[in-house]
Amino acid sequence: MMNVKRIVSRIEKNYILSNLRKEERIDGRGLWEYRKFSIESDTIASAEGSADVTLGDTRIITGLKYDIGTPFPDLPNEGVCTVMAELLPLASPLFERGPPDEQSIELARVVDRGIRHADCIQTQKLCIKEKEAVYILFLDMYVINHDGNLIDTGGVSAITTLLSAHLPEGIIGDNGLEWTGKYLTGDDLVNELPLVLTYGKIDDIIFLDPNLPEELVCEGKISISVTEKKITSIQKSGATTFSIDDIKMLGKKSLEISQKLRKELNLLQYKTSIK
Amino acid sequence: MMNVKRIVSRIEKNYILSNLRKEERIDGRGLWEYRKFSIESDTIASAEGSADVTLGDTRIITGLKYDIGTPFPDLPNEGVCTVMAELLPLASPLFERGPPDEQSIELARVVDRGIRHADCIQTQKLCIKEKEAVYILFLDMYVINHDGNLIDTGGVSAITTLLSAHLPEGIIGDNGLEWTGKYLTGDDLVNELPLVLTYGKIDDIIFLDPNLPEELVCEGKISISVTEKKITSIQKSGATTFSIDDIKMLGKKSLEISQKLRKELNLLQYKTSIK
Amino acid sequence: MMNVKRIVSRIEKNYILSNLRKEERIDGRGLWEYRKFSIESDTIASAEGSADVTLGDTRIITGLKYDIGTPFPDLPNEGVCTVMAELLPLASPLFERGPPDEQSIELARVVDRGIRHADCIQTQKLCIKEKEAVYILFLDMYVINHDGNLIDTGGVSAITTLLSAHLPEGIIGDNGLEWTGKYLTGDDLVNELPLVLTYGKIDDIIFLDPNLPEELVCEGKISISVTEKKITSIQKSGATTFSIDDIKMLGKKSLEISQKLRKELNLLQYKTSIK
Amino acid sequence: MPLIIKDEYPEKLFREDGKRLDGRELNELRPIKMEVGVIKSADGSAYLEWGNNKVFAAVYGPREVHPHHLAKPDRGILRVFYRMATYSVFDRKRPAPGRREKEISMIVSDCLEPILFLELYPGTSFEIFIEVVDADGGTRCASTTVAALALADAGIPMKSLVSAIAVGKIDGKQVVDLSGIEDKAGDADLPIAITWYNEEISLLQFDGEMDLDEMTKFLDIAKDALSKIHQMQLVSLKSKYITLKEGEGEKKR
Amino acid sequence: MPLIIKDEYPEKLFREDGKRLDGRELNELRPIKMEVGVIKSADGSAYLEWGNNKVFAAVYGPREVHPHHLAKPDRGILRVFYRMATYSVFDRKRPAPGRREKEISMIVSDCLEPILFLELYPGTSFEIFIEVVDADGGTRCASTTVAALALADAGIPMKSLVSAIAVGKIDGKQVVDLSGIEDKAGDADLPIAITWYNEEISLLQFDGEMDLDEMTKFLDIAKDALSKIHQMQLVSLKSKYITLKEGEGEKKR
Amino acid sequence: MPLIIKDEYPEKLFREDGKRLDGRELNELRPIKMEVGVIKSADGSAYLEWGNNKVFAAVYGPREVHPHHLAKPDRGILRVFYRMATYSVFDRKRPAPGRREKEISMIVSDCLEPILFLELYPGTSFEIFIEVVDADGGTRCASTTVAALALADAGIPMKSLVSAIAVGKIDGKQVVDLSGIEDKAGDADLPIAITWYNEEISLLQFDGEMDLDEMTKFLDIAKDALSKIHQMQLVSLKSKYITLKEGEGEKKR
Repeated sequence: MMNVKRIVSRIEKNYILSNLRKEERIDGRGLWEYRKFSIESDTIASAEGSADVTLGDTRIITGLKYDIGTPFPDLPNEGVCTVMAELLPLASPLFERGPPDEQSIELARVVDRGIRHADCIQTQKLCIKEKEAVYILFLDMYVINHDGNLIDTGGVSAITTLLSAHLPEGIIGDNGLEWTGKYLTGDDLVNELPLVLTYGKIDDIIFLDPNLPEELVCEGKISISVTEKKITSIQKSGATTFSIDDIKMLGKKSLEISQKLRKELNLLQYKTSIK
Repeated sequence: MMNVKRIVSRIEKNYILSNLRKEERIDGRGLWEYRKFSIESDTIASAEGSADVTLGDTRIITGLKYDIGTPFPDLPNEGVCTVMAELLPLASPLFERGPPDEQSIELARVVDRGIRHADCIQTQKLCIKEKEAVYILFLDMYVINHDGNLIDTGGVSAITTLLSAHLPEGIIGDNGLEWTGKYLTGDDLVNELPLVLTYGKIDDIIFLDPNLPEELVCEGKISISVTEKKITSIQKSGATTFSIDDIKMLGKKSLEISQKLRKELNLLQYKTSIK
Repeated sequence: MMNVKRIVSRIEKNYILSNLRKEERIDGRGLWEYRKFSIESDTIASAEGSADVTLGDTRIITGLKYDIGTPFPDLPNEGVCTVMAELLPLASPLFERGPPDEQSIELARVVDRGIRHADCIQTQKLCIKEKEAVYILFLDMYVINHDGNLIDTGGVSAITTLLSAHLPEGIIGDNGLEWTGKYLTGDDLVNELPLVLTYGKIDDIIFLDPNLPEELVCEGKISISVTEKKITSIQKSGATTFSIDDIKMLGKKSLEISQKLRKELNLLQYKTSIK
Repeated sequence: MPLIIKDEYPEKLFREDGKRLDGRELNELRPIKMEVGVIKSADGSAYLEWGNNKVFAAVYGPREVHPHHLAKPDRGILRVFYRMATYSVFDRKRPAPGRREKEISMIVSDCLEPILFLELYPGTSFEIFIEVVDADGGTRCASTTVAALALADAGIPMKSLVSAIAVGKIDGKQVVDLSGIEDKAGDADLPIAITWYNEEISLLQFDGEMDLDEMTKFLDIAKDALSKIHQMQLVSLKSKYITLKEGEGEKKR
Repeated sequence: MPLIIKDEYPEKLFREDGKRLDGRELNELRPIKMEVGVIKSADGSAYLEWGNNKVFAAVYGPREVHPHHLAKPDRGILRVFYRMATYSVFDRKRPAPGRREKEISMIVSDCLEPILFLELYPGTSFEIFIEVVDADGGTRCASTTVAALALADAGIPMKSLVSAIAVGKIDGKQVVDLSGIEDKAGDADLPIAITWYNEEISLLQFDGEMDLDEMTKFLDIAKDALSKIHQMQLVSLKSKYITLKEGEGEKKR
Repeated sequence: MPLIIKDEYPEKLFREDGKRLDGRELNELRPIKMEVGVIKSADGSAYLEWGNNKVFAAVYGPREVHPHHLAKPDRGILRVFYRMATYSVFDRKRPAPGRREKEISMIVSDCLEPILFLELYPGTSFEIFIEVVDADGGTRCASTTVAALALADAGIPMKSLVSAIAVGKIDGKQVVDLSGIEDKAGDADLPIAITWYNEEISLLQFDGEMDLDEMTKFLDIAKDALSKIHQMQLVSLKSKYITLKEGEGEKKR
């Protein structure tokens, strides 16, 4: 078993880097190639939607829960969706117990922004009664196995969970909230299918979907969320810099790669449509 | 003064154990004998019920407070009672400052379950108005001196506190909650008088009511709550095992010993009956 | 730059002390002399009142925020004002990150009591509707630079902030809370202008307004809040004692010195009177 | 709020045909699936589905103790961290670990420690992380059972496995393997674990009401069920090794 | 919620006969009971009933400092932890220590430190735990008084005892030893402590309104009352030793 | 509650005369004021007013790392603590640091680290404390800009300064330096920072919607604006030294 907590040696970094210079990865991939995604949806009986997604050996199980609350005054007919992530110490010796650290905050935030700014959720469908009652969704991601690139795994996991949603439909009747017996589903809620693509940078080499050994020697990363035709969110992280030309190139790459990935994953197959 | 934080030596363990093998205790008791209980009730003026209970040198002061809240939807006409325990660092160098540790959670939980599953409190008497207002009771135990067997001391302390209860009686009138000037008392509230009996185990020897030196060398404990004729709760703790025959024997012992103890303590004398 | 975290040497203490014995201070002041106050008010656009106050090099920026809440049952027509203080690690290597420590609690408490017991705020003006809605004020002090005597700086900062207040005026109409478009201001709210005076003690020498080097060698301090003619609050701190005659003398001094300071500061100039 | 729609307990916990609501006989277990080696970075790991319960366990150790002052000079320590995912229960659980999770962690730890030889590992710790991602009654028993598998997968010397199950009373009848609804609406609940090296009880709790005869019967039916669980544990450990032999280094998921 | 029934303060704090609501004269103390050695495992301990206040204090030390970085190379440190039981006040207090408890801990610590010879104990700590199980006004003074007894019971060298009391103003009159109701409904409150070795003030707080003449009178009546408290402390320490002589090793409760 | 009166966003973010609501042109910056050396006890400090933003930054270091285990044997570490005063925003912020503050701390840290020579300071730390006392959009950019000044004021060797700004899209038009209202009611927001030693991007975030052409234009207008900010930073550092030359040792406020 790999001891991921070791200090990554300069030799190892050089090994990874010299491969990258030849446009080769330590796991045999090309620079712009994803590891294999595999997806199962609606696996958690207690959740109102869920997904079990692996990318290579990275695995995230996400579940959807809800509460009913009053809407924000400035958005009186829109529900709310919050995203949380936990990097379980079960998953990796790199993760520690305790309150959410910077890495889990980043995972939750980047996935959240990828969803939010792509108009992924039709938040008006989450309104039960204007000014009075809306759904508050909780999209909670748990990292079960960590082999690098949590963000892209989390992004697919979040979208799949939303597609698999089945929320009991409520109305405000004379005696307050009543349940109709029907369901609000992914079919009703999901508008757009944003994907988030994360690139690592070592020295001056940039590449897609860093695995864990690569991540441990990366100087920086950049995550770009895209819909079919637009960039909707960017997050640069790590103590490195990117040239302006790099950024332009990555914007272009992201739109190209995501179009291919979108077809392969065919996420709409995970839509729940029970009513 | 005994430094309880010392590492208990093997010699000392052997001394306690060799005595136990002869069915003798270091304080002269037999295997199935309790230390002396002494009880004072309603000692805390600020509380709506209280008890100051010692078992040997172990001393717990428990107080009852209340709030008014809305009942749980599935139990619309029942009040609620929560139990908390604090192992004060005042009481022993073994207790540390900070949030409740495992030992205090265990004390609260075992005492709580002893009460809850014996139908000790008539929770329907704690209803002020169905679906709207019920009493929420807080039964808070503070350990003032620690000489072993907090659980049995806490159990007697909790029951005595409930018996000594005097809650202002509320009704829901036209202007909301009003106080009648009368009181709900232990007389109204208490149904059953469960007792909890705790046994220690060292090697293959089992004995009642471990004192602190015994507890420090114990490999495990088991607490059994009983009403007059039934077992209502069991909690095994510590990294040891009990044979199935041991368990059967302890069930029988607990019913026998508790019947005797119940007579001796005569807890009903602490019932408050002011109205 | 002075490394304030050094252990203050006996030599330095003796130097400060021998000066004090000659009624001289290391910064040239007399025993009963304040450093220079400078005050700016209403500097924070996001706050409903603010002050930026320096005393020597000690600087505190205070802001006022509000919320609307229900009043306490026993004071159905009075609003509430809470005071908080943060000793920012930005300001001094002596301040550490984390939850409020004893020193920040003390700063907040002494300033709060100075205001509260002098009837500084007309809390009945903070009532929107009896029993239903009152203003809850938050007066939050941030220490930006620390050169000793936070309390007196905080006291002037708190009063100035209250004088500069401009709270949107609310009324309870048929549809709940409505805003009139007018403002409640310092003109309406502030009744009295209490000042708090802090004295240090080294050996048997007592002196006003300790600066940081003096504070670091002080054995104790005493803070006295006064209105024009009365003492309204006292707080002794530190592991030292004061003679009864000292206390009487300091009471007298405080009334004298504060009268002079009150004229010099002319705090009423900071009153906001927009309506 | 969700309470409103779901927490209506059925009046009866048996169907007209005498079977339990999920179609089981009195002494019938829910479907169980066990798998070892599911978490790549752990020293040992296992996954368990038990009815609707879904539980992961990972073992790390022997390793350095953090914080250091918890280390014991004469033996290793065992630390169990039982956690539930927020979405594993009907009403979303708050993310921070609660009292209940701390309590169950302690219970599971007490129950696993007797099977280990901690005296062989002075100054170190074994840490077992348990994550319940879906809960439906009996999670402490499922957790104990899957944690024992993870320990075995880690190759840590053990006296034996330990197996756990909850028996209980519903509508007055004694049954094995309480489901979530049976646990909540039933009359009594008795989780129990057996360490097989001495066939003694290492976890025992009870809440409800029983006389001595009932207790005896509970212990009897529990022991039968626990034997079945034990067999499944042994098979799952074996079949993993078989798998490993067929395709060295491959791991199933 | 409980507020509704109890917190109606009386309009007057004096009865028609000129006495205070509890029947006391202006300068009369509430009933006081002191006992030392009540907590077996502590290095020193004491219990105080003062009106309806009931307060325990226990001293541990000199002992190792936790956490270590708080230790001082040239002297011992004193740490006071004042806590109130949840049920000690009218509205149940939240279990976690609040700001008020931290503040009073600091005040009591500042007030006790002058009587100790901390320079004799470099690198160590004395810890005083104070638990108020019933509160009725003046708990910081009661805590100071009982903590001094606990220190003496521990046999720790002290320059003298320290005694504390709250004087105040109710309905315009100056009185000693404010009760809870007098504290809340009164006009002014002045807790004060005297260290007897130098007869100086080691605790002083004031909230209310007073001119210089009133201050002088407050200090005078406080000093008289404090002398009485001091006598009681001395007697309680003596009578414990006497008890110990009569039945060596026995401890009363 | 305050939400009710203020959070009504305007329907349009441009005035009839084509200017922005605060009278600015598309590519016009808000008024900016920079000052260095404002916090006496810090190793370096700076203050920045940028529109209604008011931000202090202080640098401490190189100094010992607390807690020790964070220290790295082969290099220094940089720790940034970005905080907002409770009163700096419309709805009072809770006093404890929130997730957003931790997130921005990390972003600012990532953005400053490339300009430092941390490998020269093994085992030590640099700590940058940033306090936003008034906020009006773009605080992460303002914080980055002022923190760079504070580092320079501390005399710490740097490869270059770093400058930051937010560009964005409002009512469909690309503009520089979003104000608070433009940030909230606008369509897109792109905070960006440039390290001048290599003219590369060290902070980049985006939220909104853009195609590739729009991205190119955003990067262009940002670079122009960043050059202006950089000039101001250089002047403010110089003018401080000038001031220091005129009156050695004096510090302005």
